[in-house]
Amino acid sequence: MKNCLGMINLSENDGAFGVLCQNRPTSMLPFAGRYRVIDFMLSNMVNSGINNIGVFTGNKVRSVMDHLGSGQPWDLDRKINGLFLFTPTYDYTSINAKVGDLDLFFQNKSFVKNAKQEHLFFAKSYMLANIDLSQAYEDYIASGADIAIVYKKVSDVKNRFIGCDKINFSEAGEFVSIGHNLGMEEDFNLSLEMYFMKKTVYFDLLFDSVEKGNANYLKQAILNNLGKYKVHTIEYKGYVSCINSIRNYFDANMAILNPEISNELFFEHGHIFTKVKDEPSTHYMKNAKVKNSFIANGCQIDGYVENSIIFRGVKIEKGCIVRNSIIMQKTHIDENVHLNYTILDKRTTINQGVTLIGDPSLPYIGGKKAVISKEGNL
Amino acid sequence: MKNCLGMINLSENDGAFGVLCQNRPTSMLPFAGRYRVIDFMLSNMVNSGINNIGVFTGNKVRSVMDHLGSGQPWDLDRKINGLFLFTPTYDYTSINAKVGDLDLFFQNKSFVKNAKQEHLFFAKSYMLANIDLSQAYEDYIASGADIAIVYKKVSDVKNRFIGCDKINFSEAGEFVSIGHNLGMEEDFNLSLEMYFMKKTVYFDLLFDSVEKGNANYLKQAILNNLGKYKVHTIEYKGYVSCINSIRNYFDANMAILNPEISNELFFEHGHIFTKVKDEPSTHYMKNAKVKNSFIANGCQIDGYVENSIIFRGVKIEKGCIVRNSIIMQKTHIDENVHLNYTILDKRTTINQGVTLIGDPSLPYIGGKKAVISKEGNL
Amino acid sequence: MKEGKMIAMLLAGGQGSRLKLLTKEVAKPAVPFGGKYRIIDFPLSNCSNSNIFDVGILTQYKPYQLNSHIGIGSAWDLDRRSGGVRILPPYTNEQGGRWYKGTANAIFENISFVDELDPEFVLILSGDHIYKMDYSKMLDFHIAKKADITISVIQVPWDETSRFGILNVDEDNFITEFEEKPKHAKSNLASMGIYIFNWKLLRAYLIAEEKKAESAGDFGKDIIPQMKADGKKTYAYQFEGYWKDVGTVKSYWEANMDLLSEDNELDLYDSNWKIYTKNKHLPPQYISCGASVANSLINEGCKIEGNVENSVLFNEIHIKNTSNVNSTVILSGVTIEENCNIYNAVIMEDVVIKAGTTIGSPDSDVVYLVSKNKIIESE
Amino acid sequence: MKEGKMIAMLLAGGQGSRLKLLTKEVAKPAVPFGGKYRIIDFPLSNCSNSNIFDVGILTQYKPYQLNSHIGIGSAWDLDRRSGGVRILPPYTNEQGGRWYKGTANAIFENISFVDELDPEFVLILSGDHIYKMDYSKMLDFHIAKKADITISVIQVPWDETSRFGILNVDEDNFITEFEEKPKHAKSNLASMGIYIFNWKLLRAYLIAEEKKAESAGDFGKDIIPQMKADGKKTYAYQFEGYWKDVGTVKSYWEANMDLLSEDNELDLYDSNWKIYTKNKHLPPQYISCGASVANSLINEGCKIEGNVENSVLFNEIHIKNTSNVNSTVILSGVTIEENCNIYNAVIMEDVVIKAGTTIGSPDSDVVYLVSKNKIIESE
Repeated sequence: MKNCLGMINLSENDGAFGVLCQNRPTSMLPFAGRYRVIDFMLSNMVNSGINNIGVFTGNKVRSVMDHLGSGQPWDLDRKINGLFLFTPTYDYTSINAKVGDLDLFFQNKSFVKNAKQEHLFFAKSYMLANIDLSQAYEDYIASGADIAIVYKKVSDVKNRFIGCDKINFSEAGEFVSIGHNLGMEEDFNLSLEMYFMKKTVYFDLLFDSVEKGNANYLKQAILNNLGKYKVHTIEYKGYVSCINSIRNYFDANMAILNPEISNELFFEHGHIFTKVKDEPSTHYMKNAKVKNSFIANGCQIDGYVENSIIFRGVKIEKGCIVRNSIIMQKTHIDENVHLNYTILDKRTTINQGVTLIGDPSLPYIGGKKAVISKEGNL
Repeated sequence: MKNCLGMINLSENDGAFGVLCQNRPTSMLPFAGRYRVIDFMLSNMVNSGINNIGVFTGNKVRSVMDHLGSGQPWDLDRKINGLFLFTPTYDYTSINAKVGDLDLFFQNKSFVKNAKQEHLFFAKSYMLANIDLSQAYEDYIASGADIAIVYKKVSDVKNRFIGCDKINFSEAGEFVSIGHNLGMEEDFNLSLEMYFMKKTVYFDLLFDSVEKGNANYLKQAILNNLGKYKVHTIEYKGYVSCINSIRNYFDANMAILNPEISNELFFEHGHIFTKVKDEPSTHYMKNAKVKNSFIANGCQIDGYVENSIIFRGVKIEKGCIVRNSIIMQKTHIDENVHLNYTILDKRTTINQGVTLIGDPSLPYIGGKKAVISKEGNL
Repeated sequence: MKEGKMIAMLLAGGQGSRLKLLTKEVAKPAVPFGGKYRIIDFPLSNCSNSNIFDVGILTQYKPYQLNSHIGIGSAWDLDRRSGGVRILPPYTNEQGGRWYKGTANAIFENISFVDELDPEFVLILSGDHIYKMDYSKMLDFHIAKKADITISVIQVPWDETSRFGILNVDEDNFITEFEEKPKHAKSNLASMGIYIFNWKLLRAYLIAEEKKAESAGDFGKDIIPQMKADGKKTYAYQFEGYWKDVGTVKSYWEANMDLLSEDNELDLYDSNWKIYTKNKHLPPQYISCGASVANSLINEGCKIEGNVENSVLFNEIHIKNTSNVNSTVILSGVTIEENCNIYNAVIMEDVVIKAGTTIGSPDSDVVYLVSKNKIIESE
Repeated sequence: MKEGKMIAMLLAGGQGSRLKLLTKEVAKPAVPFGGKYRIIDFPLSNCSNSNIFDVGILTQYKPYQLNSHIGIGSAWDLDRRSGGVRILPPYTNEQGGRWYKGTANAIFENISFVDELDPEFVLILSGDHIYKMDYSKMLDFHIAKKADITISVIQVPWDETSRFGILNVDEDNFITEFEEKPKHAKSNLASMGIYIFNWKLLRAYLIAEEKKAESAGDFGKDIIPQMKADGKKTYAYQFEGYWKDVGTVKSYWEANMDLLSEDNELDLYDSNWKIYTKNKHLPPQYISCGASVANSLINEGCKIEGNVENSVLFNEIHIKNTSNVNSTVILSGVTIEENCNIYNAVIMEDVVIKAGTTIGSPDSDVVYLVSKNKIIESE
């Protein structure tokens, strides 16, 4: 896929995540004990042979730069090609509101123009999967289409994937439109918001939309020009989870306790790479009792842990009971704490004897660096 | 100097540079055939043993990120310490105008807080020198002062260094204040805007100023608190050039044609590092005649060149006369062109037979990627 | 010569044959240790943490795994534009091939490498020991004493002095005498094989030593005694802390078991002195509903369905239902099928233990080294 | 085995003794060329430009400069998290040290390196030639022909065929016959010493060859004739373009002079096929008021005050007032004092030519190799 340029747009709507996304975009949410959401799409690209990738950050730049750096964990710190970050530019002289991704793409058009690749692959980070993009790419190339959209048939999903894009086909099976899922249908075709596109088509769409002013988003531009281009659809049959609400984020984490799902997510089409933290082994101490949990390195566990996801460097002292929870990096849980349906962000401290209980529909959330003790929040 | 953190603030006033700074800050101005202005301060720091450096970018982020990347040319692409870029954050909810550097430092205070270094060194990029900072640092440490300011005695400089800071001493030789040079004096003490400071003092100044709201700039905060701290001054005796106007920029480039100055700037206290371009040898062709010029690699020269600075990958065809000019990277000068007192930005094309003549007080400037031909600007 | 600059030369060529099958395919410094490390990670991380960023690694015996482990040194932040980590194997010149004859000869053969880095001091390390040490403090000592050589020493139990090179020192830590494996030692300060030399001086001695036909080209046997004889100032730097030479299978097993005591001296959880190693990019470990794990170290990619106690498990190990693992070190990629009982073992990489296997017993202190084809009892 | 993946193994152990003093301190691949490169930069840059990112470099003779030049491979973008460039020197195992006996034996000794990278194809390169070549096109040819071996060939002048290994091919480029330095060649297609093998097949042949007591362990003498004898499909890939083996001082000088013709075939200014090399971080060159420079290549850090014509100058060269340099190659760090006249010379690194010296003459075509201590006339 060295003839394909990767484009990841991180300006996702993170309003639904409350304090978890106060200083980070959705793409930087910690996931599965040691990853960030974006690691999956970046690793998919790298594992499939895409080695020139532009990441278009939203406003929360600091968190993105800290994690991605020069791209070393993904082997993207290169002289030729590699990883390029594009931060928003602020222009107080323009009367047009800056909404959507098209403006950001337009501001940085020289990146695509100067790239040697002739095809583009666009993706968001919040559709989390371990997907073999090279197969999809071959399918797209073989189809001879101008644009290809990757989708997945989902069934029995009433009230899930709310707000996601859906792909509508005619009765003859031809692609008709992209709609908005309101959760009315049991089964539908979920757009993974991954598009392949010829570079020439991309520039046609981009310049046409900027001149006409009739689209803020790339997918809008595609829809406006459906008649002009040959659009191909590619079905993905693997596992995908969609991180667009706290509920979905919690469920997506818990899903990896299913060995079939974790096998697919972590091994199926190559490893998932992330920033290295150099944590030592996890130490299960004398009083440790752990059941059905996913535990990262560098932890020291002396309590009871069940159905939980424990990130790197967490300390759980004796007498603790941690169930159905997500405990992020470097959190310290002191003796005799009881947690159930709780999400604790990085570097949280829970002092002795505290009890925190949430509900699967909305877990209790402790913000980054919070200190919680029985006498109240210090 | 591993106990000293480097802080480079790039939010310099670049209004005086016109089209040269349309998309780049002062710190990214090309200099001396292959460098950018910032390369000097970064190399000074690295050569003196500072290996943890924060660069606070202004709004023109893209140009800074392209050049600095992960810091590889300065050996700053490290796991521990290294190079960190801080871009401005936009906060539409605050009623206070964001002016000066203090706000940027405050937004990113955790960088300094988490750093293991106990001392800070602040610098701007536009005071260009090859300076042994470790000697100044030792002087600062030995003095036991809270703050140390580096200055240089300049003489015979009426109407030069306009707008720069000057250091005023009492008759007893004690540091009194920092003022603004209007060019009235023949000799004065030029502040190089380089400060050493204890980390504890930095946080005192920062928090005090934010709470009182009485300073936008770090140097303002220092002045407001002069009574509270022991301030030491360190005299620098080497060569410095100050890049704060087109005139000064032009003169600073021309100054390197003096072998004494170029020896000091490029070799005195270590090499100056910059981004590598992998250009081949410069080819002087059959008709080449070159006098008193500084010429980078990768050029192909078949014309007459005198008193000029030629950047990497420039092509000068036969019949050309190039005098007293600065020709930046990848510019192509076609046959029979005549240039005098001209600055051509990167990737400019000058077509056959064009004549461009400026004046030493204000050279002719060709903007980036401009195409100039006899029939008018294409 | 750059003032105050110190580089490290790490001798990593030894086979370590008493480690038996553990060093059949790799040199001793490449032997895995402590759940995720290789032995050489300790001196390399010490260098990086001590702000020594130029490290020459002298290899000779089966260097392939070691090369592949070290790569360009990025794990230890030693991938530098200039300097950084550099593997130094033997090479040929016009006179033919020249294998390293001894520790000092290996440095002699790489004089041009050291000269290019142009240090004032050279730190000689071996890749065989487990310890955390701030070499910059040893250098401070060396400079303060105006020493020509400083040798790092550690107190060993008196009944073990006969296994070590023993140094007798005066109250100023000036070395008065060397004794190689003495029967009746006068001191219990053992040399740790860590030396700081002033490079100019060492350089001259290396060249002089090379000219002697009978020389073994060894620091301990040749260079240091000669310097001492010439009246050069030799000091002992007393190190305190955990230090272990994992010379045999049993001591290797013991050193791993040491890590399970909650306040062990090595303290791998100290974030101010991290031990770095090559990263494998594996997902977290999974402990199943039916598993029990206590007093053990476990690493990424493991899947534990059985019972694990007092054990050290490396990466990607699968312990199936109803199996018991006790007081055992398991290297990466091992599968232990159902219904096994394992006590006091060291199981080598990628071994599959068939269902129903029993190794060792809770009542014996024999340690078993388990490879793909055979099981060896410890000495 | 990863489908379609090709790695390169670059043989860089040769001394190149006909280059005399130029290879006294370095192996031939490390000899400087073309103003800023070393010979090995050409195959390494070709690899990087051909999207081959795994390169094993087999060293043996005086590898120090080569190691230091290659470093971690960042100049060629070959510093990769996994794979990338790896220097492969000889090593010892339980049976003792094993120097590389021949080209194929060197690959045999590193089978485990190749196995870990797990390629489908292996490209064998030598570090001795100056050329630009897209190896991925050769691989396309190899795959299209379903070949077992593909050998890259170039047309040489008919009167030089006796110096080369000549391949006779049919109209499909199938190789019908090999002739080593034939007196009366039937073809003028010379082997460039560049081979693509299917790794599985090559692996089997390397192991089989190693068992033969009489084998020289050489591709040209042993492996390829044996494969051919066994009926394996061997094809010739015809390369067109500049290709030069700089075997002698004179041909070295000529190859440098070739670069001065404005439309030379090597075209180092092509930004789509850059030749990368280690960067020195030097300032631009300075041409003084009194200097004249024509038809020459000059590099960073030079200071030219005299007259330079038809010459190739490396880095940091100082040509003083009133000196004339003509048709000369000057390596880095040389100073030519006042009043010298130099014709047809190759001046080695860091030489200082004293004021008033004359070397060569405009009327002779003898080439002089100038080192610190002596001047040698070319063959």
